[in-house]
Amino acid sequence: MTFTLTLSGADLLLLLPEMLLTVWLCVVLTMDFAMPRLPKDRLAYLSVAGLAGVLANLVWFDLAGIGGTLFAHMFVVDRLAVFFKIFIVGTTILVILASVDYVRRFRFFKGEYYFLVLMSALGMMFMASANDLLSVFITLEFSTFGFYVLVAYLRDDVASNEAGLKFFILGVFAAGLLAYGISLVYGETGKLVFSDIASPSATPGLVIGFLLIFAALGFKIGAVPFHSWIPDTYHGAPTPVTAFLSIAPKGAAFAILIRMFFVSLAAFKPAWVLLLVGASILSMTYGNIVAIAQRNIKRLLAYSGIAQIGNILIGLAAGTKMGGDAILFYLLTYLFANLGAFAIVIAVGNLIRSDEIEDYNGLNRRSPFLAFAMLVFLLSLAGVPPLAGFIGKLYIFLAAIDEGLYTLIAVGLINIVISMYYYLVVVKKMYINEPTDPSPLTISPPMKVVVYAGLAGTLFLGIYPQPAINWVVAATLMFSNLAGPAAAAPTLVLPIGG
Amino acid sequence: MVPLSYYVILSVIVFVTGVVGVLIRRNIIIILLSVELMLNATNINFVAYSYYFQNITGQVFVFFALTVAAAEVAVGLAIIIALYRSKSSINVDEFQLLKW
Amino acid sequence: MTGSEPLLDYLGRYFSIVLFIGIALAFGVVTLLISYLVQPKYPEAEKLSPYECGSEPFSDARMPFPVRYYIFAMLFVIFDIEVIFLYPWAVVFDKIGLVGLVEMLVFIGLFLMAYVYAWKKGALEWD
Amino acid sequence: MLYTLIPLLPLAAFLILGLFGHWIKDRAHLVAVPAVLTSFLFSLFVFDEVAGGKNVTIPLYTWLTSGDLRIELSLYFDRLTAVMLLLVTIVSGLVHVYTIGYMHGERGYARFFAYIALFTFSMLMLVMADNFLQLFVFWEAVGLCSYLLIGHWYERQTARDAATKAFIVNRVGDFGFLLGVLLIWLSFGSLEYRHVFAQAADLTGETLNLLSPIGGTWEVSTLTLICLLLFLGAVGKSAQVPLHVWLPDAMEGPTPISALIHAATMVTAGVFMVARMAPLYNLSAAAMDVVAVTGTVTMVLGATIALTQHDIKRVVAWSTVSQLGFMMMACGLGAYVAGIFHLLTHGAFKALLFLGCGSVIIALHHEQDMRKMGGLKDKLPVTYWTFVIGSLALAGFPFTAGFFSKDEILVEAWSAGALGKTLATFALVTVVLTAFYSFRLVFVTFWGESRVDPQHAGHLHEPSRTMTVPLVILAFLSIVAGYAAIPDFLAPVLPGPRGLAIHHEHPAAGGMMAIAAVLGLVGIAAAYLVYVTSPGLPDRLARQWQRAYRLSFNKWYVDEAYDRAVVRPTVRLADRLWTWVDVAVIDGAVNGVARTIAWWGWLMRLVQSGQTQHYALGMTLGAVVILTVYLLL
Repeated sequence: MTFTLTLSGADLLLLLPEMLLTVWLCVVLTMDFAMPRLPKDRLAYLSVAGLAGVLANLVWFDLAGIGGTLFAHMFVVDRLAVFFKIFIVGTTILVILASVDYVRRFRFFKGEYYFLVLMSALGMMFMASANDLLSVFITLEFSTFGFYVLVAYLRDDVASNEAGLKFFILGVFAAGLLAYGISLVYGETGKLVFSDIASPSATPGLVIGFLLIFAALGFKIGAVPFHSWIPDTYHGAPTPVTAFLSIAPKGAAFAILIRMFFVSLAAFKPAWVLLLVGASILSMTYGNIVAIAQRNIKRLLAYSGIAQIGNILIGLAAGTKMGGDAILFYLLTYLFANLGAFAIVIAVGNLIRSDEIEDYNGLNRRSPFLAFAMLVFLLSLAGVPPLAGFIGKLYIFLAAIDEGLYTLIAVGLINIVISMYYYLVVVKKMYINEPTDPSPLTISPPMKVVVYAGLAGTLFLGIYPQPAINWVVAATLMFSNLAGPAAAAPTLVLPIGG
Repeated sequence: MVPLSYYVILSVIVFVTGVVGVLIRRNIIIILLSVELMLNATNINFVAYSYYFQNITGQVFVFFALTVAAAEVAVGLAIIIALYRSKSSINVDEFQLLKW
Repeated sequence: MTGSEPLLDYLGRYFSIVLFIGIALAFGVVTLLISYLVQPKYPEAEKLSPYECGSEPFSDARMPFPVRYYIFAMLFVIFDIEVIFLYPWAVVFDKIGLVGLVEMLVFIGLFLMAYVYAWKKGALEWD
Repeated sequence: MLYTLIPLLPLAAFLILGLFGHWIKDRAHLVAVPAVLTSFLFSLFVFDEVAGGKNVTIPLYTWLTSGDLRIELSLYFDRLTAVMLLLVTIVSGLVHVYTIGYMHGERGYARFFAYIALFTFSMLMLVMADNFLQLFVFWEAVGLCSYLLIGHWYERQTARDAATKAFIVNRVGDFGFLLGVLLIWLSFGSLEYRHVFAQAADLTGETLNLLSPIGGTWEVSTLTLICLLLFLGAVGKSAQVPLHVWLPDAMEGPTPISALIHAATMVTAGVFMVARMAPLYNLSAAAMDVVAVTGTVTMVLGATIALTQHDIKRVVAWSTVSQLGFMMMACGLGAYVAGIFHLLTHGAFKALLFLGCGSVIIALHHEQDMRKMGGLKDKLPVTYWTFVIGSLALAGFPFTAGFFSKDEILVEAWSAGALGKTLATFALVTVVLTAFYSFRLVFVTFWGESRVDPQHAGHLHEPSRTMTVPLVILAFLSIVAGYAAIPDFLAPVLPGPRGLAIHHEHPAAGGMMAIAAVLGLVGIAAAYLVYVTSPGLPDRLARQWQRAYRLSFNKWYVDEAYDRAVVRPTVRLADRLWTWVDVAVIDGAVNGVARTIAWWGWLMRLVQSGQTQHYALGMTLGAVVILTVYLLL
C-alpha cells in the first residue's frame, strides 16, 4: 500500500478557519501564563477578537461558496459545514461575552477558562466538518473534553463537581457506545466515509452499529432516552458553561446527524423515521411535563431544552430538504432565544446569587429591561408569534406535514400548549409577583451586548426571516434530491385521509 | 487461522463486561476502567476487521481510540481528585445532590 | 428492516450475540436488583468498620498518595500516548516528504506548548 | 401609502414608547393619541374608497418563502375590513383619550400606552389579514397584548392568575385554530383567503378518516373539520362555552383595557373570523349548527349569570359573554351581516358601559362592589346619562343602536328554519334577562340611597374632561350607529348560506321588532319594580318588616311574593348554573387537566434519581429497547 501526502494551498485554505482558531487559542493560553498580571477580562476580549476574525473568514467562505474535501474525505467544507461553523463561532462569541462577569468569581484558572471554551469551539468546528465516522469519533471527543473540565470548573462547589462527574461518566460511556457502534459499521462495510457506507442492505450488524452511534449522538443532543445527564449537568455547571453546552454541541451534533441520516442512511428512511418519531415524541412530552415540576430556572431550561430537541427531531424525521432547512432555521431561533434566556439567568445569578425561580419574583420592578428580555426569550421558546420561535416551529411542522407525519404534529401542538404553562409561570413571577428585595439590578456592558444580540436575533428572525431562510435553504442544497412527499411512511404514522 | 467470528465474539464479551461494569460498580475508578474495556473491545473489532478487509483504516482508528482513551483517563483522574477533595469518597452513589 | 434471505442468514449468525447481550444485561440488572432488595440495611458504626471482631484498626489501610503523584501520572499518560503517532509517521516518513515533516513539527510544537504550560504552572515541581 | 399607514402609525407609537418610554414618561399620550386618531382619519378615507365597491390588496412584504411555501404579509380591504377598521380605530382612539385621565399618575403610564398601541396595531393587522397565517399571528399577538395588559396591575392580588388563565385558555383554542390552518395548508396548498375561498367548493365531498392512526374508521368531512377547528379558536378568543372562563377573570385588568379588548375588539375577533370565513362555513351545515348552538348556550348562560353578580365590571363582563354568544348564534344561522352589525353597535355601547364603570370606579377610589354604590346619579351626571344610554342600547330599547342590530338578528334567526326559530326563542328570553340585569346595574349603582363608603362620599365628583368626552361620543354612537345602513353596506361581501340575504321586507320583521321592544321594556320594568319601587334586598326587607312599616304593607307583600315566585328561583338557578356548571364543571375540567399534567410532572421527575448509574442504565435500556424493536420488526 502506498500513499502520497500532499497539501496544496487550496487544501490549506479549507482549513484556514480552524488553523486560525488553533493559533489563536495558543496565543490566548500563552498570554495567560506568560503575562500573569494581565487582567483576565482582556483575554475574553482577545478571544472574542480572534473569533470575530474566524467568523469573518467563515462568512467569506459562505459568500464565495468555497468548498471541498480533505484527508481522504474525512474533512469536508461545504455550505452545511460553514453554516454550522458560523453557528458555533457565533454562539462562542456570545458565551464568552456572557462569561466575563461570571469568570471574575473564579478563584483559580480564570485564563484557562477562555482557552477551554475556545478549544471546545474548535472541536465543534471540526465536528461540523466531520465526513466520516473516524472524524466523528475524534471530533466529538475533542469537543467534549473541554466541556468535562468546564462543567466541573467550580472546584470548591459540590454541585459543579457532581455535575462534572455525571457528565464525565455518562459521556465516556456514550463514547464507548459510539466507538463500538462505529466498529460494527466498519465491520459490515469496511469503510467509514459517510457516502461510502450507504450500503444497500441493512444487516443486523449495521443496524446495531448505527443505533449505537445514534445513542451517542442522542446523548450529545439530549434526546430521550439518552437525556438523563442534561438536567443534573445543566444545574450544577457554571451557568455560562450551561448556556454553551445547551446550544453549540447540539448544533454540531445535528451537523453529524443530518449527514448521517440524509447521506448514509437515505435509503433506509422508512426504517429510521420510526426511530426519530419515537425519540421526538418522547423528548417533547417528557421534557415539557417534567419542566412543570421544576423550581430551579437552570433545570427548567434543561428540561425545556430536551423538549426543544424533540421539536428539532421532527425536522430530522421529515427527512427531506425542507426538514433540513427547518432544522437549521430552528437551531438559529433556538440559539438566540435560549442563549438570551441563559444570559438573563447568568446576569441575575451574578447579581443575586440564586437560580431559583422563586427569586425571579418581581424582576420587572427590579430591572424592567431584564424582565422584558426574558419575556421575549421565553415566549420565543414557547413559539408565540411573531417571534423567531414561532417561525421555527411553523417551518418544522410544515416540513413534517409534507411528509404526512400528522401524529407527530398533533403531539407537537399539544406540547406547545403544555410548554406555555411553565414558561408563563416564570413570566408571571417576573411581572406579577412582589419582589422580596426591591433593590434595582443593573447589568454590565458585555452582558448587555449579549442580551441585545439575543433580542435582535429573536425579533429579526420572527419578523423578517427571509434572509435567514435563504441562507439555510442554500446550506442544504445538496439534499435537494431527497425523497419528496411520503414515499413510504411507516405504519405508525399513517396519513389521515387524502 | 482463527476465524473472524471468534474475534467478534471476544469483543462482544469484553464490551458487555465493560457495560455491566459501568452499570454495577460503585467505585468511579473501576467505572473508568470499565469504559476502557468498552473502548478496547472496539479496538479488538477494528484490528480484526482491518485484517479481514486488508484495509488500514481500522488500525488508524485504533490509534485514535487509544489516544482518546488516554485523554479520558487524564480528565477523569482530574475530576476524581476534585471529587475526593470535597467528599473524601469516590463512590459514585454518594453523589446525588442534583436530582429531579 | 428489509426482509430477505441474507437477512435471515445474518440473524442466525448474530442471534447468539444478541442473546448474549440480553443475558448479560439481564444478569447485571437482576443482580443489582436482587442485592438491592435482599440486602439487610442496618448500618451502624461497628458493622461498617473493617473488622467487626478482632483488633481495632489503627489507621486506614489505603494510604492516600500525594496529589502530585496523580498529576505526574496524568501528564505522563498524555505525553506518553502521543508517541504512538510518531511510529506510523516514522514508517512512512520517506514517502510523505516535507509536508509530513512540517505536520509532525506542528504536532510536536503543540505538545511543546502544553509542556511549557505545565512547567510554568508548576505542575512539574515536586512540591 | 395611506392604507399602509393605518396599522403602521400605532406600530410606530409602540416602538417610540417602547424604546424611549422611560424618557417620555408622562407625555406618552402625546405620542399614542395622535397616532391612533390619524389612523382613524385614514380609516375614514379607506371606508369611503371601499364603499365604492372595490377591494384592495396591498402586499407589504414576503414574510417567508421556501419551496412551495410562500407567505406574504399584506393588507386586504373590503367592506367588512372597512367597518372593522372604523370600529377598532374609534374605540381605540377614545380609549386612548380616556386612559389619559384614568391612568393619570399611575406607574407604568408610558408602558401602558405602548401596550395599547401595540394591541391596536395587532388588531388592525388581524382584521386586514389576507391569509390564514397572518390572521393566526395577529390572533396570537392580540392575545399576548391582552395578557400583558391584564397583568398590568400586579399590585392586585387577584390580577395574578387572571392573566395566565386567559393566556392558557386561549392557547387551547389556538391549538385548534393552528391545526385548522395546517389542515387548510394540507387541503388547499395555499393559505391565502382568495385561493382557499375559490377552491372551497371543490372540497365539499372530501372526507378525512380521523381514526386512521389507531386503525379505526371515522370519516369526517374535511370542510366541516376545518371549520370546527377554526371555530375552536373563536371559542377561545370570543369566550364561548366552554372556554369562556377567562373573560370575567380578565376584568382584573385596568378598565380601559376591558373596554377596548374585552368588549369592543379582541373578543369579537372570533365573530369576525367566522364572518370572514363565511365562504367556508356556508359549505358546512354541520359546522354552522355547532356555531349557532354554542353561541346560544353561551348567550343564555352569560345572561343568567349576569343577574346575580355584585361586581359592577363582572356584570358587564358576563353581559359581554352573553352578547358574544348572541352574535355567534347569528353567524351560525347564516346571518353574518346581522352578526357583524351587532358586533359594531355592541362595540360602541359596551365600550361605553365599561368606560362608564371606569368612571364610577375611579370616583369611588377603585370600589367595584355595587352594594357599596347607589345614589350616584346626581354626583356623576355625565357618567349617569351616558351609562343609561348604553344600558338602553344593551337592553334593545327602541330607537337605540342595539335595538336595530338585535332586531336584525332576531328577524334573520326567525327565518332560518326550525333551528333558527328555536334559537330565536331563546334569544327572546335573553332579551328580557338582558334588559333586567342592565337596568339592575343602573338602578343599583346610580339610584336609591347612597351606600358609598363615607370616607369617599364627601368628595365624589365627575372625572376629568378626557374621561367624560369619550363617554359622550360613545353615547352618541350608541344611538346613531343603528341608523347607518350597515346591513345593506355589508350584505354584498357577506353572503349567507342561502345567497345574498336582505329581507327587511320579511313578514315577520315588523312583528319581531314589536315583540323584542316589548320584551326589552318588560325587563326594564321588572328591574324597576325589584330595585327601585321596593329597594328590596331580602335581608333588608325582613328587617323593615319587623319595624312594621304598616303603610307599605300590601306593597311589601306583593313584592315578597314576587320575590319568592320569580326572583329567588331565578337567582338560585343562576347561582347554581354559575357554581355547578361554571365553577365545578368547566373551571374544574380546565384546572383538572392542568393539575393532572403538573402531577405527572412531579411524578416523572422522580425518574431523575440523581444516581449516575441509573442514568447509564436508562441509556442502555433505551438502546436495548430500540434495538429489540428493530430486530424483531
